[in-house]
Amino acid sequence: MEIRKPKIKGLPYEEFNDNEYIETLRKNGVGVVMGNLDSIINWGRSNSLWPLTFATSCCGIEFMSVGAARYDFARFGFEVARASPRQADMIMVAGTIVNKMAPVLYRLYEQMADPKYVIAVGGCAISGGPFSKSYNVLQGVDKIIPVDVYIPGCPPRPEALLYGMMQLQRKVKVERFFGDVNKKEPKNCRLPEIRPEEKPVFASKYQDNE
Amino acid sequence: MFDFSVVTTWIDEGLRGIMPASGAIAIECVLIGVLLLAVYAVFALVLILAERKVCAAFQCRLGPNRVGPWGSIQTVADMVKIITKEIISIRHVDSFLHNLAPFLVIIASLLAFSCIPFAKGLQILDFNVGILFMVAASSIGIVGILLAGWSSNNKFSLIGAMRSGAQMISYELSIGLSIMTIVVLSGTMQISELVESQNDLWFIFKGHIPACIAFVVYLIAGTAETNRGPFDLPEAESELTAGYHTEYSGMHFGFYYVAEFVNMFIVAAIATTVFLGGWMPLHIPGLDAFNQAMDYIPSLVWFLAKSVVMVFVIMWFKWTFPRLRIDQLIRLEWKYLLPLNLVNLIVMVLIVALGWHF
Amino acid sequence: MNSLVKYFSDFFSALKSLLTGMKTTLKVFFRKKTTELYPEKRGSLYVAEQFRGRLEMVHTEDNHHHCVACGICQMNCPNGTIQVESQTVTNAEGKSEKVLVAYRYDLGKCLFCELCVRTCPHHAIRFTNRFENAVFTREKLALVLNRPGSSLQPKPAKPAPADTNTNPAKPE
Amino acid sequence: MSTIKSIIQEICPQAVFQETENAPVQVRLQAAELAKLLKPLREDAALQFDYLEDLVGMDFGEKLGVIYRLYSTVHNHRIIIECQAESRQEPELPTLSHIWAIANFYEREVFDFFGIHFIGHPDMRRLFLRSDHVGYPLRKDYDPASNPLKLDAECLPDDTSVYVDHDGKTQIEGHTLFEKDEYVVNIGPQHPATHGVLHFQVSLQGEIVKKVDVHCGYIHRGIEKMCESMTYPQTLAMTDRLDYLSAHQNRHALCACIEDAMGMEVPRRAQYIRVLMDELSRIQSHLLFYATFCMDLGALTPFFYGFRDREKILNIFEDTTGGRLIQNYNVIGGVARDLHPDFIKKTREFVEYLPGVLKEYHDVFTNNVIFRQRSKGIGLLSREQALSFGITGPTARASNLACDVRKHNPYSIYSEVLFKEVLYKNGDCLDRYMVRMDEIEQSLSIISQLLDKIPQGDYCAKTKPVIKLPEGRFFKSVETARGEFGVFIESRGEKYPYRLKFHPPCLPLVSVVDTLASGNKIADLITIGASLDYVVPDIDR
Repeated sequence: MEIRKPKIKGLPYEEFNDNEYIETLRKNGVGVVMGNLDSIINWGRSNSLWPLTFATSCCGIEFMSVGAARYDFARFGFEVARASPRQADMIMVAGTIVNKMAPVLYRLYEQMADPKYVIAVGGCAISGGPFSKSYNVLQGVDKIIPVDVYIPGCPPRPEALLYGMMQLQRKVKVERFFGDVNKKEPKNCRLPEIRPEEKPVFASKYQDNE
Repeated sequence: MFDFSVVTTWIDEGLRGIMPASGAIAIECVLIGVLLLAVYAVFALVLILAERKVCAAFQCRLGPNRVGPWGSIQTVADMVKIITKEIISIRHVDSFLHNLAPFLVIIASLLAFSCIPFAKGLQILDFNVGILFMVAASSIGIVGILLAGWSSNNKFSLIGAMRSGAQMISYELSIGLSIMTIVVLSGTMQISELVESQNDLWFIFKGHIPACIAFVVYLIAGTAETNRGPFDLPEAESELTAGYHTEYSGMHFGFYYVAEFVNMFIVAAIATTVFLGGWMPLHIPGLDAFNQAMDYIPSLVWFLAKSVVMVFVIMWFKWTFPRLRIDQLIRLEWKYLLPLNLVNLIVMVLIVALGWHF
Repeated sequence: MNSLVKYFSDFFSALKSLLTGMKTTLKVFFRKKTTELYPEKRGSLYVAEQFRGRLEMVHTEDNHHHCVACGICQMNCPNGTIQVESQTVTNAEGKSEKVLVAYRYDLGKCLFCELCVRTCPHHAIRFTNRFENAVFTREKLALVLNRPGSSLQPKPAKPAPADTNTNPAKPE
Repeated sequence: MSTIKSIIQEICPQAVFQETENAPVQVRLQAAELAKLLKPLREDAALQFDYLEDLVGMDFGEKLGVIYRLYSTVHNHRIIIECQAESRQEPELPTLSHIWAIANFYEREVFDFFGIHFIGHPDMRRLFLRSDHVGYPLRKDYDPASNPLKLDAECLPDDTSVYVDHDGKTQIEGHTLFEKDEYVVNIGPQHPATHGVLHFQVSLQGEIVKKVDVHCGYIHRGIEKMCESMTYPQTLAMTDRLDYLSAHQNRHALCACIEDAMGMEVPRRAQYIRVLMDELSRIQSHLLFYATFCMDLGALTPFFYGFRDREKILNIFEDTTGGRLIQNYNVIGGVARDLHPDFIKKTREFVEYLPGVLKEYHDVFTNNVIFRQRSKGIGLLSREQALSFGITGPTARASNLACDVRKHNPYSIYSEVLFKEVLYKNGDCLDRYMVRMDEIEQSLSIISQLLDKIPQGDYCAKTKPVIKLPEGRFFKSVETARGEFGVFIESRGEKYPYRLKFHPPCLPLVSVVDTLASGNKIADLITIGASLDYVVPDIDR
């Protein structure tokens, strides 16, 4: 059974960008029973993407605007922003990630519970953006963590953020829970180029505390 | 007025007719347990959705409206998600206590939940010190919170747990005393009798001024005990990221999340039972026609309606006030609420002794 | 005695302030909500005309553009978002001139400062309102702006220079 | 001016003065002489430079050095001191941190960027970059390839080093920040109350904060270094991303600085538009302050009120400029495009709308007893401290320090509008909050004064395609929503700036957190942080 076309209320399938990607995901067929179970779980997951309250710069303000009254991402069920990465489902990397912040972001990502998703918001998170020539800026977060959706803009307007979130919902809806790795090792994402061989080494000072 | 005990007696007699008494009791226990859990879960889902809708309305926005009609199954989606979410096992924690803590919280709130008289004859636990048991059971939850904070091996969690302990010990006093005020008035601690004795008039009217004061104090202390805003210091998001449950993920966190909302309902239900007549319709002495008309509304509706109003008030608190600081919190209890409560209790005793109540 | 009076006056003024707050929030509770329904009411969405969603090359109906591949936009771009690929060919009059091959634009890098549009001498590019740009793969953000098969607008039809400071973008 | 010169000449006979007209005194000193001059500069009755405006590290080519800008609030005069370290390998300069408290952070910044050691500085650690960073990025010979991305967690040492002068020889001494048995909690870099990626290491005793160690640099993007290889129009885009809530004002500062340097006249209409936009963005920034302040104190509903009304301003912005948060509107010579036809109508509607909601804000939050008790008397900042820490903007005005650049050093058309400089006396969190709420009203009044009088004419002066600045040092500051934002340009006559330094209003604000929060509770630390209203990318640049 082919995975169903992901449906988003209010915006027809054809009007979305990058449908080719969704089509490649849909081709991994599954059994009928498993497929139906999958679609229930994915329905739950896609409609309950709790973001981590994480923002570094300008895009973070637009992220707050999306949460505020005019755009209100609560309509999608996204408003339960969690401050603890353990409880969040997705991380919106809103803003520049500099070299000093990169290990922190990496650690935050590792602290999140599966399934976890990453949205790169704005030029800075996608490619370093305005600061791509700087000596201290990470040239895109996909260098250290796998990114699911890219939302370009500097900063993207709140509707664009909502659109990106809907894209993520679509991606979640065509994933497989059974028969596929549930742990998130995305095959279709650009694999991180720089990944340490082992887990991050914590400073010895913290080792006896933890 | 329909008495639910008719149904339960019928089931009981039917079962006893076909099997020995011990078997019947065993089956009934299982049945009640399953029912209780189901009702508990449904209440949690509805309450979470209600909270999200209500807070949205306070904040000039719409709230969940895309999952199901008007967002009505939003929380079902959340439930599906959180059940299938990974539970992270953390190194360097006391893993037994860490895993036990969320269950303690849920058990405490389940125990208290089972005392609630939903309608005439629809109550699971009912014995002579019911209200005392209810208050006692609901405060077991604090142990879960303290354990969570302690076992997480996280500094934020520990601070959150300690705050929660201080808060709970303080406000438990006010809850006990304000309920005691009504116990003085009614002369009983059994929940069913408490409700029955409000047949002529609800206690909040019967005990007029001291009952009203006790009611307000109870609401404040009850809100504080559920760790809800403006008393949400143990999980103060802007201070302690997520407080005592910072390190919990998946369904373990879900337990805390669910318990918070059901506890809010329990507080509202106790307020309803003790002060607002429980499932008892509004009766005004002397107006028999009115009283009879009121009786046509089922008791379950009465109870839920009153509870919903109370829940709304508690939400209203949360979405209006800023969080208290720890010293303000303690000061409010020990400097204002406790003396007020003690004086109030004496006044109530005097009123009862002199027969000045309605 | 004074302290007792203060105790009570503090108490009641505090209570009053709390009740005023509750009254205000309750008023808002019943007010009309300000939320805009984005995907549902996408057609009537308010997006300012000037809004910069993404860069676009102006094409005429017969698939001509105005870009002479001078590279001024590329020079002005602060972070190398734009790359103009050109080749030199000999035209009909025997003069050699630059011809645009590919106008590469990295949407994932653009900082929307508008320096390219403001400095373009031929008004060949503009910003459009299109903000729905989110994709799943990074490669999809590297765009080529000139349409396949398009070529430079022949000379006589060169448009009258419009005001440099107005953005000709129209909402889609 | 001559008195300043004569006093300095008396103490430092080798001082070299640069002759400038109307500009402040410029003097070049040797490092040894500077040390002698410091105390008199601060204390001499005729000098009384009580406010260290900025401390700009410079790579002069052969030598490294620092340019100090000092200001006296008593005599209202200014001095610019240039001081070069003697060797490039082991550059050393005397510290100012015992005289002006803010020098502590500024000197750490210079150490971070240029590797200049400040003798006697109590805490010579890097301020922005990782402690294991190799090299000093703002030196002209820095090689960016020497610092590849590291993914291991940064080790934050518990002790720091102090460079001490022992009879002419420099020695390094250790100094402990946190004892081993202290309960140190890391607030940040990812924490909902730090307004971005700031990191506080907080030593606690129960609920009481004993000490706060601020770690910045989690969003240090190296804007100043990047600007050195950008043309002037390109550098404009960077200003918007410093303090994104005052994007207009930051850009105004840089544009005005470049225009002044070129001696360019900005059309009247452009100036009106700039001031209108500045005030609108001040209002939106203060509305955001209100929203986040309430959120940090746990009142979530007012957060949404603030954002609801802020959206109205963003709509006005978007109509005219095409950007909501980052507008890219000011350009050299004026503004990028003319006002939208609806601008006046919409702005007037907004000006009429806001006072009503402000009352609501006060009802729901300002008068709330919980908020009052949480903010009154918390985080007291005296006027002297504010001066010493170089604090400007609403935070300083809450401590009764009159420092509004719009009033005291008017730029653009601010001298023509009537407004009150809001001053409060106590310097606690409540006052800092009230200053901003009152400033919203003042800004509204400025806007309504200007709306009717916008003159016709050009909105942008004609500029050459390639903009070059004459040789020299140029400085301009404006009042942003957070304080004085300064731009310092050292030009060598090319189309790129030789050195471009932004003076961020927020760096002094975080430097004072430790002083304010010590001895208060955790919740107060959050209140204090929120009331200072810093924007982290502005600190880190």
